Amino acid sequence: MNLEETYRSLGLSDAEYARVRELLGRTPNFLELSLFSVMWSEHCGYKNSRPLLGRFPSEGGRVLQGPGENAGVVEVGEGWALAFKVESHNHPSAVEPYQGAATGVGGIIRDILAMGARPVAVLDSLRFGDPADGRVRYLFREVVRGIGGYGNPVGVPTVGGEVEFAPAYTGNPLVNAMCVGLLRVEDLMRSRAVGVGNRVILLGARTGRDGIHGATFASDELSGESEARRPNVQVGDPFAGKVLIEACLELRRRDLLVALQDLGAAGITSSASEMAAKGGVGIEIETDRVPLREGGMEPWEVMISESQERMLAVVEPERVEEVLKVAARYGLGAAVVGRVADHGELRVLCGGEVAGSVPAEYLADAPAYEREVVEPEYLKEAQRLDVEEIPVPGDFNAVLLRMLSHPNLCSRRSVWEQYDYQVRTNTVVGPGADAAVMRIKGTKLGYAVVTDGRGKWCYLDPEGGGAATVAEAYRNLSCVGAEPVALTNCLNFGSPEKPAVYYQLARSIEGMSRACEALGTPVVSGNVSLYNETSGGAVYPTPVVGMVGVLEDVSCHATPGFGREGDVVAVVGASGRASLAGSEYLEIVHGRVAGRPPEPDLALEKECADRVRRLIAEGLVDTAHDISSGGLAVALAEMAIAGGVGVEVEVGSGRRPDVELFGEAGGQILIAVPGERWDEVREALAGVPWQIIGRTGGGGLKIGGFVDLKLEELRGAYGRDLFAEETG
Amino acid sequence: MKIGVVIFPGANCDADALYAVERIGAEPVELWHAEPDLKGVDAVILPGGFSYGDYLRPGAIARFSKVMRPLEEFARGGGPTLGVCNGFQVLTEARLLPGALLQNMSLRFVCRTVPVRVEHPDTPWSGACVPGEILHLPVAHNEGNYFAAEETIAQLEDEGRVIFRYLENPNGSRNDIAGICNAERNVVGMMPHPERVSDPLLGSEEGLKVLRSVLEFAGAKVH
Amino acid sequence: MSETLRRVRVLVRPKEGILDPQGEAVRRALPALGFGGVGSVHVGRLIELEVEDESQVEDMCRRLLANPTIEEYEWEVIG
Amino acid sequence: MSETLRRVRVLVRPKEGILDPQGEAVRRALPALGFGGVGSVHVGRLIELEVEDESQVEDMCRRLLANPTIEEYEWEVIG
Ligand SMILES: Nc1ncnc2c1ncn2[C@@H]1O[C@H](COP(=O)(O)OP(=O)(O)O)[C@@H](O)[C@H]1O
Ligand SMILES: [Mg+2]
Repeated sequence: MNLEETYRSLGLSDAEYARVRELLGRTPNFLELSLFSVMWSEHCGYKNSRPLLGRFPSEGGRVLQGPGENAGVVEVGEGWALAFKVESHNHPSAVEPYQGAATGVGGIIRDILAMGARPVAVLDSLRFGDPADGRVRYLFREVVRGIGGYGNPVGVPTVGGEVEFAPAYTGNPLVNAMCVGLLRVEDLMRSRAVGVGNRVILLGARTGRDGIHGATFASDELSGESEARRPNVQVGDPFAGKVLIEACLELRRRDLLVALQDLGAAGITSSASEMAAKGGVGIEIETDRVPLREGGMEPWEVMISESQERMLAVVEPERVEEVLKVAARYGLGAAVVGRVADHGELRVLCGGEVAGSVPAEYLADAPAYEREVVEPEYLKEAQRLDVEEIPVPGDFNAVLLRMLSHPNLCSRRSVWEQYDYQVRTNTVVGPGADAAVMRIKGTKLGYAVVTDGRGKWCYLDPEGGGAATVAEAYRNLSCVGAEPVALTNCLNFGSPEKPAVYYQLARSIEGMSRACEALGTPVVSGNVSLYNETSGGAVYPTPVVGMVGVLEDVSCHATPGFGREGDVVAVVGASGRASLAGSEYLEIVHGRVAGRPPEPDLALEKECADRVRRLIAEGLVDTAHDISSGGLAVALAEMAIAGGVGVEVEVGSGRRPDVELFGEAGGQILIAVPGERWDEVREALAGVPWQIIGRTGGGGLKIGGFVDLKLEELRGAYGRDLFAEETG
Repeated sequence: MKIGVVIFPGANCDADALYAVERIGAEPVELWHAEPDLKGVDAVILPGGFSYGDYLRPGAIARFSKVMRPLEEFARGGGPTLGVCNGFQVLTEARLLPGALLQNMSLRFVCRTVPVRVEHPDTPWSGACVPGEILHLPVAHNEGNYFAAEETIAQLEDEGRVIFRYLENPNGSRNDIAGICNAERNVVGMMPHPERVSDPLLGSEEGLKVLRSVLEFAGAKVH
Repeated sequence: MSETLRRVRVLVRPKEGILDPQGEAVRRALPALGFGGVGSVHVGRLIELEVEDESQVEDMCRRLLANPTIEEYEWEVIG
Repeated sequence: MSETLRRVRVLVRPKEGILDPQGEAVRRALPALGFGGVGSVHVGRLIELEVEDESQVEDMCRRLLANPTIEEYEWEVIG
């Protein structure tokens, strides 16, 4: 292979190769070329998204660490802080779903660990094609098994997430995992390498040939060729991951580390060059000191291997022995593989010879591409919806049951029961509620976490959908009584080289950013996954938001289930905005994905959510649930099923009953309040729109003259096992 | 009273067990797997988790840990010993309890709170309960399906050694067995996690009854 | 040293009469994939290792690699 | 009918170069149990089944019994 074929096969463009030559002032050797190819891949280099990401607001009173580190960090109070980030493992999961999902969880956990935090919660945000398809069912089943298969042994509870199905994800599922870590503010670690002469220690598993060029792979469209790349597949070792967590936390506790960094995509290359670039120093790696799993590995393979369960630490020379001792006690591999140098280069040594050397900052500074943002053709057409053409159903009972049993609306219990959501005994509200609520032992403090994504809405209106995604996360946290603080995000999109996709990306970021500003929740970390395409086209543009909120007194929280008979049931938020555009009802019952979903009224949204949150924090409200996918009727059914108490409500705006029952708008929250507390609640709601719609009680769900169903009927439809083999 | 909690590599409910021990007012003592020393504890808990990743078979490797030698002595000498989940699996692998825990019938990991009936309060780990009392305890396991030969099951039943029984069997275990004891009744293994229901904030503290039993047991022995 | 190592293959399977949910699941999955005429299916473990001293293998199997309560094993030197 | 059934043994193991966490964990545990002199250890699956038509087995392995992405397999008729 000549040089030209070589850099192309490594995924570098002609222009990028020219840039490498220009930066170095010489021709790179194969090893150096490999370093550039992995670091300048979309996955590591954010070539197409970097200029857009700058739009996100990233500052706020509680932010201790914004984007640019392994995870964002916010302050909770009493000296506690939370580190969190979401990351995608879409491509690996499409090829090998169990291991792809498992290693996705492992990878994000180590990002949190790198901040000096103990990983305390995992959430998973998943998208698949139509579950009627056998291959989709296989992917779904194995991804869920993989998430549990890693998260359960490693002892981090999986407390939340989402699953949605749409044909747009058929060949390219989305597997995003979020991890939250808890730490003392003073224990915050960063990944800056400093101190010339300090040692670089590789902790954890031995290095093998797995995942060679995984970063490049993640930056490609999925094709038949992906199959041929299978040797890339990495296998997770949760046992090694668990040991790594405990050992790193002990090293942190004993203050033995100068800096810590996980090894993710592009392995040692990425970690070492980022650590060096951040510290303005150089790092030398001696590949023959790296413990290997298989013989005959070339230096370039050692440098870019993506073997799992490894971390890189910078340690002062006089502490090295102590670090090795701690590692040994845990049975954890540890080897001094290099040192911090003053030359500013990532230098690879093998057999005492320099095998390659390039300035670390060049590696960390991939070229960035900005493109024109042009509204795509499809949008106008997709947004067209003449509601008059949609027939009003006759039997609303049947419609509601059909919706409740639809894979997109039915209970997720069959998924989350496969996850250990309780280990570490801090889960106050587990999966199944609007957000998970966790406590911080030894304090009254708590925090809540949620992930949300609205791919369909972002497809129909990228900017409005982006804003709605952030607003929904904000609302979900408010519904459990948490004050939303900050968010992380994973931008799952198709190929940015396609103008329609680039438009979706740019406008979604704009919408999300506007919502972040209006709601006061900065973006502190995130991840971008592009090229989510198959021959069938791109996935829905799916920005996934992971938001974190704080509860001053965790015992004052709310859950969705109706807990008592006779409670006043009220809707807080603007009425009359619900629409069939982009609704689940329109798709499930009428088979259409169309219309322009209502744009969130962010100021009102915030006001309403904040009021409800305060009512919960004051102990006046303990039952709340937002009206989301499926509209009012589905939300009420969920509250009745969750609490085992029925409800009777009236609707009477005079609008079409299907719009009233199943229309979606966002911005509305259902609360249930004991009669004797209602006056106090009403006073506290002064100034925001609200409306009493009925009372809890009875053995089922009654909505005006339209719906009359028993709890058993609701449960029967809603409680389906998503993994049961379909018959017919 | 000092209660030791064994920390195997890969255990993940060790901190929860230590916390629950604190909640009942006993002194928690960490017992590191690589040290053959029980540090003078009065009772031992083998906590849940995935010791050695559950590789090969759950508990298969852990039972050879250095700490197991003194622990086996302690257990054979009548010391109150409780294995929860993976701890139960370790105890069966170590032959301190009969039978084995097979993969769940559903072939799925299951995390769920289930009603469990306390069949016999005459062990150090059930004495604070009344016979027939129903506790709501979470299970979280992939291999909790209790199995033993017919004769062994019959013997366990005859000798009143089925201590905890599921009212809603989550894993297919024989005779709905959730927990058993040895012939001397001092060693108990159970799949449900009493240490997880240890605080009203988490929904209930019913599980502490199981652990408090050992305090009563020790008290009773002193008198 | 590798000359002195012998390769050993250990097969571990559920004992006769022991529930084998994995085997059962495979048996049930096969017809849906178009594979008819399948009788019993059993799933066990395969362990391949290199040992210096093959006289240790029997003991390893009994103590670690198989659980005699539920499993039976056989082993052979394969190289 | 059972006369027409053939017994087949399938061995499934992690592909060369693919991490084998189980094998690795066993390898590391053995010395502490008093078993020295052990080289590599690999853990895989053993599947034994009865089939009417052995020409289906290859396909069964590829589609269900093994995960060809990360595993290799071999099979033989044993009875
Ligand atoms: N969509 C996004 N929003 C905000 N920050 C982002 C986003 N995508 C990536 N980042 C930030 O860019 C940095 C590099 O991300 P990534 O390569 O995923 O990190 P790591 O290598 O630690 O996994 C991180 O600090 C991450 O938080
Ligand atoms: Mg990182």
